[in-house]
Amino acid sequence: MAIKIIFFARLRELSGHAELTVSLPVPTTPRAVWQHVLPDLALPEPLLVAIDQNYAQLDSPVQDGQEVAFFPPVTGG
Amino acid sequence: MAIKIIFFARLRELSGHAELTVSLPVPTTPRAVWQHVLPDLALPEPLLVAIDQNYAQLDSPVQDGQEVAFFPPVTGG
Amino acid sequence: MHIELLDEPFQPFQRLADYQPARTDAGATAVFIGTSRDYNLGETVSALHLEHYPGMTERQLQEITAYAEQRWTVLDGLVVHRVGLLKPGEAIVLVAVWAGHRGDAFDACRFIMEELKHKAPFWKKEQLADGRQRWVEQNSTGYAG
Amino acid sequence: MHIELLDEPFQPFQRLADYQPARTDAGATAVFIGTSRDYNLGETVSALHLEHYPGMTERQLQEITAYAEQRWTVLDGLVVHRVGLLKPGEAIVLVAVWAGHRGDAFDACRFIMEELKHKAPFWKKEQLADGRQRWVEQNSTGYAG
Repeated sequence: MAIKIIFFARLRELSGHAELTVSLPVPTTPRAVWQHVLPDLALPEPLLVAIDQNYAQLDSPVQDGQEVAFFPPVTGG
Repeated sequence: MAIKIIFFARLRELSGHAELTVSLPVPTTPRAVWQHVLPDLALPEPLLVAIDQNYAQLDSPVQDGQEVAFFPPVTGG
Repeated sequence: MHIELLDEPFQPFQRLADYQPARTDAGATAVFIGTSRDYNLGETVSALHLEHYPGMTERQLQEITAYAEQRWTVLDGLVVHRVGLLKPGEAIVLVAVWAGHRGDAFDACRFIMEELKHKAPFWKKEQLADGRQRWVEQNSTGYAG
Repeated sequence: MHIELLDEPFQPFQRLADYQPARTDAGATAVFIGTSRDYNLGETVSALHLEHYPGMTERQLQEITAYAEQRWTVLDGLVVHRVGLLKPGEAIVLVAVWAGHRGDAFDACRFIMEELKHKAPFWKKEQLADGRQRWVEQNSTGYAG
């Protein structure tokens, strides 16, 4: 009944959210989740998306109880 | 008036010499040096040659006072 | 392979000496160490903050090393990555691969490092000498000439 | 770069820890260590004798590292090679390169190692478990898949 959303790095600052939980009709998508949470903020480019800690697409299906993460290109190492 | 000749590794065992000095008319070549020292032993294959500690050819010129080394492919590292 | 995230400074060569398997069949060891620098893009960097995605980071590193172990003939490996606040000169990442032959050790080490750079969810924020902070935008390719 | 021939065993990670320049501009360190194995071509090796051509060896290593320093942007390097009698598990060779960027460090380290394998006048003789001795015939290429 709930989807957990996490933002990292620059996207956490941009969105003003670190982590939040929303209820949405499922299946949904990361794109729809973003638009629901941040209706006034266009999807940034470049953008990486993970569902349950695996890389996914903006239009991949998201089910109830899953975790959706948005973050910029990674810069570790 | 003298050329120093050194053999390494398997070629030292094959030739029966570690190091010796010969007098030959110069300029000579590593090939002529080998034939002078080991008239009964054909040049082995593969064979590496150095003159004054720089890689050279069997027919490179050798002058008086130089050092000629014969050795098999290197296997360090 | 062994994977480790650390929020404290570590000495990579000491870590390697402690970890190194006492084996006599590993003819080749390839190691890469990434270190925090005191400059970037023409500015002096006084500290580096390394953020990561807990859980996904470990999962990605597992996947990368598992793939490397299938693709090359390797005997063991060690991947250590820092998180948190780093001072210039501190080690960020250590990747070591033990193999029978040097081609496998070199290739697997470099592959793990490149994959880590492009897939493992870490983000660097630089603290500049003048007090400003900035996110590092993107990792460069490691295949320079 | 620093070049060293040793006729005593050395601990490569300890050597690196001792040598490592205390610098904050070297973002990348690539290291290769070659170790004496206890087997080769299906036979148990109990010791390895490393012969070299004194003088020419140092000269070749100087030439190889000088070329690498011109071709890649590197900050420092260390090459250590054993000579004499080695037991299985002992380090034969250590090549370390410090650079600003990882592509330079990896490429220069691997180049030095390949060149050393094919040009530096060292020869290995294996002492087998059954008492026989044999010369190692030829070094393999380091670019395996």
